Amino acid sequence: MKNDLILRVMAKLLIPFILLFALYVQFHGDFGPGGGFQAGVILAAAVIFYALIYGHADARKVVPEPLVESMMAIGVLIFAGVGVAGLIFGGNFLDYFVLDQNPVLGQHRGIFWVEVGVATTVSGVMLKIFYIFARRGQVDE
Amino acid sequence: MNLYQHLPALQVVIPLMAAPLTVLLRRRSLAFGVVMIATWVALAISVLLWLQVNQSGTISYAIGNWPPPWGIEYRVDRLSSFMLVLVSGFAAVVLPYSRASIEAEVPPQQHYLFYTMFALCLTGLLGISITGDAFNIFVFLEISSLSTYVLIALGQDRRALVASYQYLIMARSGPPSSSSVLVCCT
Amino acid sequence: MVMMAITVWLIVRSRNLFSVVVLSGIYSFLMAVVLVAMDAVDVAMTEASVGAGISTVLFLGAMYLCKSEETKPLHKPWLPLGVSVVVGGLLVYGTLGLPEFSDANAPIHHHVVPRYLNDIKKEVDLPNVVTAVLASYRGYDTLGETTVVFTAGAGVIALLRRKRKGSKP
Amino acid sequence: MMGINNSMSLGGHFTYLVTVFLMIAGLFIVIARGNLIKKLVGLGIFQTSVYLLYIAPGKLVGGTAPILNDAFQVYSNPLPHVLILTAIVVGVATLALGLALTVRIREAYDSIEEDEILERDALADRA
Repeated sequence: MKNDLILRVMAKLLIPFILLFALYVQFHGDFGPGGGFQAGVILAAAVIFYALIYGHADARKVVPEPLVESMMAIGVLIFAGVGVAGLIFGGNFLDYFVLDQNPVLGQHRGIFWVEVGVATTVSGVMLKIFYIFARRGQVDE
Repeated sequence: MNLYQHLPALQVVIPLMAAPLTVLLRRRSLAFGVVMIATWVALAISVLLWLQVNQSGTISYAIGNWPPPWGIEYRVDRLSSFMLVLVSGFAAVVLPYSRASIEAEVPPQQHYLFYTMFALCLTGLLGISITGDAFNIFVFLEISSLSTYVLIALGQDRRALVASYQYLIMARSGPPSSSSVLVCCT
Repeated sequence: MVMMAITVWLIVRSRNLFSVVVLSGIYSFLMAVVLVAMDAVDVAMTEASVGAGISTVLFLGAMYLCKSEETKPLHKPWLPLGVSVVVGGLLVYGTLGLPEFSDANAPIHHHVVPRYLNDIKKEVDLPNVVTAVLASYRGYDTLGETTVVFTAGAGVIALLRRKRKGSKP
Repeated sequence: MMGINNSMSLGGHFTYLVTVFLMIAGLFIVIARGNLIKKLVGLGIFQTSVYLLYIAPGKLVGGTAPILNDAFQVYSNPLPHVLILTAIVVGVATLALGLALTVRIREAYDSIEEDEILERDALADRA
């Protein structure tokens, strides 16, 4: 599959759009359908697509595994960090009202960062699982 | 800010945050230290909560400052505070001794993941005990059960794998059916 | 929905795991279509990306590592069939008590939801109610959900990371 | 759309009947089939049927998706959507873990059929 010209060119054309779509889903999630989780999955799907066409080794070069593993952890920490920020600014846990002078803006800010955290963790986990399955296969055969 | 007032949230969040930290740190002695601190802090918090409940009755804590039927409420009454002390007490006692036995049984590069799973399992169990929201119980039940599958399967005996798989199937068929019964009843 | 039922019937019958997995992907897509028809656009999007995308990839990955043909079962399936039918009967009995489809007076529409729909404008001010409820009102559930995903990821690493030579018993 | 039309013509409970059918089909696969991967597929069907059970009561005919807009007055119920989103995510997490376990089982036993695994365990116990 690696040397199929059509696949390679098409992939090159499609992957930027998939990434763009992921970002759109991420940041437009407040107004239309979508959100952190879906965006994370699409992001991971883009990289998986890349890996399928160009091979796992190349994909690992683009998105190295230690990075993916830390992404998993950092996402959860961002989310919990937003909660703790609520505590520090004098509210309850996960209280977004206090994140800004204007409570509604505070809500927006809280939701934004929370979604970023979700997307980071989800794409990290999905990619990591894919990498691990792929590598097992190489060892087995 | 008054930390004393936020103990119910911190009770669950401290072990929860310890888990990703262990993955970030990756060194097994560091991971052990982080989880150890988190567990003992959780124990201290649960004892404090227990005393508080005995003095002044049930504590209710609205997460995100949303009043209970709309947001999620943490409710600490006498039973749940006792459960908290029990769960975190067991964890705090078990953890120091687990170190020797996992060194014998688990391959070295997986050690930090054992501690991650341990912290997550503790998070889930504490979350189940403390929460006052039905769906939240489901979520934390999943955290604790997923980490338990892994803890079971980490051992070397191959029968552990099958046991863990059967546990997974059983536990997964349970919640959907019980929740559908819940829907049908209400 | 009839198509979904047919797909499931095929899944039950088929012994080739590859076709089972592909069929379950189709099933997920059909489910997503039904969900759109029920106005659950966010859920449909998730179901399409997760059910039809990620789970199919995972299944195929796992099947690559295992063999893909199912053997004939040794015993007759009467007992499980009986159990399933009994459970189904109980559930049908339960659904008889449910309100009619699309009944605006059903209790589900009156407990907490009016406040979400009415007050969201001044409290959160996001047009997508699902996102607002998910990330703000019930944000703690989402934190739990993220942790579940993290648990699964760490668990898969713990179970499947390639072992160094000699560490295997 | 087909589902909605059908449910209208069949007295309002058609959705629930299909849901129950999907549910028992999933349950049947989980109990009756010995293949570990097939069991997980069954589990997935079982779970999706529960999603349907939650979402269906929230739908209002004539309502739109719960994205606020001045042009609409009636919205479908957003709360089940939120809960089911979380449930889907949890479901895929479990699926990943279950598949990982299956792979490990296959490496340890060289089989993913339940009966063969039990047989080999019994043999090992006797030996």
